[in-house]
Amino acid sequence: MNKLCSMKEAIAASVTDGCSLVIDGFTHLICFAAGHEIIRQGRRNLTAIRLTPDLVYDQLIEAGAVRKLVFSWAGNPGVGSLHALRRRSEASSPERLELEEYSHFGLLSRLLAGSAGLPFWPLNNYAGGDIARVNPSIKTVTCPFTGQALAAVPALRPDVAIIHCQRADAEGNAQVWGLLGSQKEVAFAAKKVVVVAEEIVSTERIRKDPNRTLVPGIIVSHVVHEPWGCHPSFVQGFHDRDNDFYVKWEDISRQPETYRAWLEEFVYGVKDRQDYLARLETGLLDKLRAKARVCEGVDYGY
Amino acid sequence: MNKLCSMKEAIAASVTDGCSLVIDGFTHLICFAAGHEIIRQGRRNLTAIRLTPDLVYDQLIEAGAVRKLVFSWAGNPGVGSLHALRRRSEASSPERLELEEYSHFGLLSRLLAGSAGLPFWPLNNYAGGDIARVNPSIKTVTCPFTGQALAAVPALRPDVAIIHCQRADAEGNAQVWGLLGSQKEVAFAAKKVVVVAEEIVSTERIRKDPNRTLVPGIIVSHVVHEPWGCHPSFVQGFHDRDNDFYVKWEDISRQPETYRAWLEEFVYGVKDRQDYLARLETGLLDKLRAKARVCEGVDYGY
Amino acid sequence: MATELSAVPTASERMAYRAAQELRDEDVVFVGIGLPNLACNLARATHAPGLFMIYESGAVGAIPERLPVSIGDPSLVTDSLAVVGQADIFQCMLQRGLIEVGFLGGAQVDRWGNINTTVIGDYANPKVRLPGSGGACEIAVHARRLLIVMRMSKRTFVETCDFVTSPGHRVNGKRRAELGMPGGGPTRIITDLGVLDFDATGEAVLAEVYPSVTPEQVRAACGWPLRTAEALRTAAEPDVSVLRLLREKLDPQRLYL
Amino acid sequence: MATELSAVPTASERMAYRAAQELRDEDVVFVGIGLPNLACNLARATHAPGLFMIYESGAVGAIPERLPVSIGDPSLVTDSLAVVGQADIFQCMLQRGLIEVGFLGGAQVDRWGNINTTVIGDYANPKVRLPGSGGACEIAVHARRLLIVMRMSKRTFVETCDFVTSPGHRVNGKRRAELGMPGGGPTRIITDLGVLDFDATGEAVLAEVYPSVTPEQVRAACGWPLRTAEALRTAAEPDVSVLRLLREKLDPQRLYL
Repeated sequence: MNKLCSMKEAIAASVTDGCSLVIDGFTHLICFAAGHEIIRQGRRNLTAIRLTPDLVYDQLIEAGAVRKLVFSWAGNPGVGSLHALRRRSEASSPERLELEEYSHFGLLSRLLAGSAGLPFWPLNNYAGGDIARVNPSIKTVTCPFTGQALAAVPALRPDVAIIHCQRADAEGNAQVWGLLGSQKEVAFAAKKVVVVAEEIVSTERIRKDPNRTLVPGIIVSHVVHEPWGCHPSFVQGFHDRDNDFYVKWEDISRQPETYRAWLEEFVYGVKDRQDYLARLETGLLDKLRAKARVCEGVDYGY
Repeated sequence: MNKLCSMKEAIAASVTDGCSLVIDGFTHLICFAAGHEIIRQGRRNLTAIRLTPDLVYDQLIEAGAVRKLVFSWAGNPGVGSLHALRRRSEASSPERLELEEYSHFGLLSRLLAGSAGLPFWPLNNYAGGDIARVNPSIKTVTCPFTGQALAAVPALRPDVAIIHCQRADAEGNAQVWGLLGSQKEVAFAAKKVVVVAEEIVSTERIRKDPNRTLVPGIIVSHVVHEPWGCHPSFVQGFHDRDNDFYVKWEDISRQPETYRAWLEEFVYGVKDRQDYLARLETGLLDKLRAKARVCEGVDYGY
Repeated sequence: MATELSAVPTASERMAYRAAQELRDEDVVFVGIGLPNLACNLARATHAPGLFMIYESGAVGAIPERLPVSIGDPSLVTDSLAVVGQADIFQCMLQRGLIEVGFLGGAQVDRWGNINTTVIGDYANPKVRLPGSGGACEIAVHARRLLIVMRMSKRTFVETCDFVTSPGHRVNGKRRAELGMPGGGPTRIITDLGVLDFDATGEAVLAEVYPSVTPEQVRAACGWPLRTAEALRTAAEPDVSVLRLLREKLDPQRLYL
Repeated sequence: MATELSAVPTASERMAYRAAQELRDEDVVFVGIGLPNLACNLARATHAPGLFMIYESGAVGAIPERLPVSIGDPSLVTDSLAVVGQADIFQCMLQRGLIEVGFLGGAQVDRWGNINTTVIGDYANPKVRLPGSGGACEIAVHARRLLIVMRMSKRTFVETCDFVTSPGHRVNGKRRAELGMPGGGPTRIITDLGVLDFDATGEAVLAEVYPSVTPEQVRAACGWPLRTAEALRTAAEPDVSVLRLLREKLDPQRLYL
């Protein structure tokens, strides 16, 4: 089944007010294009889930789309703070964001349980510290063989997962290489999956290297072709991280005025990703484009 | 660290009388060469573990190497029975093999627990059936969130795992494609890992495609270069399954006399794998050699 | 080697054809080797081209060029949509609830659709040691629709299984819902004589017979007093074009027919 | 751009060098970005060429060509020995007990090596919202040796952490063994003034000071009454060749120095 559609259509069909959502990716493959489209469509009261909410989550928060954040590390990686998040979660804030907080391993375990169809997941963690003390979703389970007490977290089944990949076919069979993060777990845990790809390829091409397929099309509902949809994050084999942007973001986002101005110019003020890309500094994409490091293929013959 | 050695050395250094052992592989990548070397070295009282004990496990049983079998499906896949196993496990047998039996998912879950450093693994299975009734290692765990009763199995930490792969470097970084079976789980669960490879390649070549690495060298103690070490099973991209052998095996193995004669000729009567290969029918290896189906490489540039 | 095509289906052909009729386009099927594989290939070649085949070996969306000789045949890997570890197959596909149809057979089946593939006789001192569960138990627990494909005889359709490897609708007096099993349980037993459906109590009843078979013949081949459904249907049989497809294209070497 | 090389190390250079001395050849290290990454690269370039670096992003055996600007920098992927999902990193590497050395820093540390990276102030109404745990909590629980690298001040070395994100040797009066934590707990706190070791009770004590620093200076920068080890050592400092390596080769853009 051909599931190809525009980002506008995919978001309109899958992200509704009040739903829970993951735009996944671990520094790699973070679909900023999807986040910006959600802001443009004016979604509200989202439960935004991700191990590493970063700039695009902060932009969703600043735009007023998010009611609750479920996370384990929130920052501008390698640079600084998420300022909208901080403004909405410190004692001085008038309108507080609801936070539900784990460590990476704990939140990942919630997604593992969701992806595996189990109601909970055990992990050896949290003994003594304060994370479990302030989060009632972290409980204890006792090993029926050793009597050892372990932490347990409940399955997480997000309403929607948005997974960016290097290539996919029109059915949503998605291939990823480089960092895999928690993309597989997020996709299998979610009730609905939107795949966004740098490249749309034929199903025959996917079938040439089946071990690269991270998300099978049977769990995917929409497929969007959105090259450079991850800028300023990176896509291995396609483009580097725009580190200058991450550094500049610290200044842009520190003051609500400059933050709103940026959103006006680059999110509300553009109609789609092509329009966003056209507003970037001339020559930037060429500068970020990856220098080829192609590996050999392997032999699937018999 | 260079861990290359001969199969003889690897087995002598890692497999001891009474130890627990997995020679893994799911129809694909089953290291018959390792099993034969264990028989030649006269090991006894092994606990042989595998989801799908097949011909080489049956040969270990016939040769008297095995005291206990931990398994979930024992047969000659697509053909028939394992006759040594049957002779040692039916009511009429004088000397009975100890059997510990799961379903695939259950035994895999034991290995998952072992590989993840947890004392147990939960799975939604076994309700009502007889598998859990006859196996005291299958217990129940209650979800601390939903109250749901689930099956639980204890971690399995085999003493030794033997993992065949398409290619590895001298440190044991092993790359596998095609069926992955439970090889990763077995390797991480085991206390000692022997990697056997069709091809030994440079570490630089492993680094060209890091997503293909299934077993990292840091958990590997010995590396053996043994091309065709999996015959009569198959190695994707190298050679097909020798199906005629599997079919013939039914007749060879049905009678203890013909079974012993085969072991004499092809196991006890050869000094190593090269010697075994030399005894195979002329032209067989050429017939089984894979017809190339090489996929494209992917780009790891940035 | 070409012989005149017989218009009379063999028992295997009947079962493969009848099983194929249970498959709908785009069903996600957990495929076993042998007749289930043939039934799936037949469905794909006829009314269900979008049938999605998953093998416990890890091949997802496989389109084998040759009839696989084992569940882990290399032809299942080449050109499949994805190949994943078995942990993903059992956890993320089966336990996660993505499998619509499972296929099982066995040495014994009882009226509740419980299946034995473990031992004949006492577990500790078996007369015959069978291969065991493999993935059968979890398929029986999780598949939304379970098709049982077995030849009928008093030896195989038994009052009580010697061992319940794969649970059906009722085990030791308890219904599967009480036992917390998420899958739907057995939908049908497809045999060489007819087809058994399951009634509201979870008991198998004779629902279809092939044109040349009488209900008495079926009952005589069953080890429990088999009830007959109110409206007994005639089971569909393959026509000559289907037989040609099966014999000449799908299993030309007659591995399973 | 070339300036005369100062032979006096900066605080960051001191800490990177001193941390590198803790690493042994072939140690498996769970590497964080910033100073820990620099310390590892320095160790690899000098006495521990076989240091094995694992990043929580999934890069295993990475040998980045450039200094990574984030823990998931693409340069960590290219030419690494393996790239795996984060589930494998946390389950099969960390929880499985394969990580020898972990590195952590934070906004606050107490005498037991408990670390806070979550909030300053009350959790529900924080004065400052910090990034949170990330992988820190599980690294503190599982690493066999944990190195804490932090600049010292009364604000950061506190009597009691506002929030214990990553447990040390003693949390709320309980020792880590009682709490069932498999890792060894903090081995040392490496600061810009000196190095703290942990005594048999799990309390941090001053064990080393840099040549230009007095024990009084260190105690003045500590929020609890810091005890001094019986034999106070002089902390090793980088010589000119190491400084050249750090400044010209390992962090030429001075991202972290």
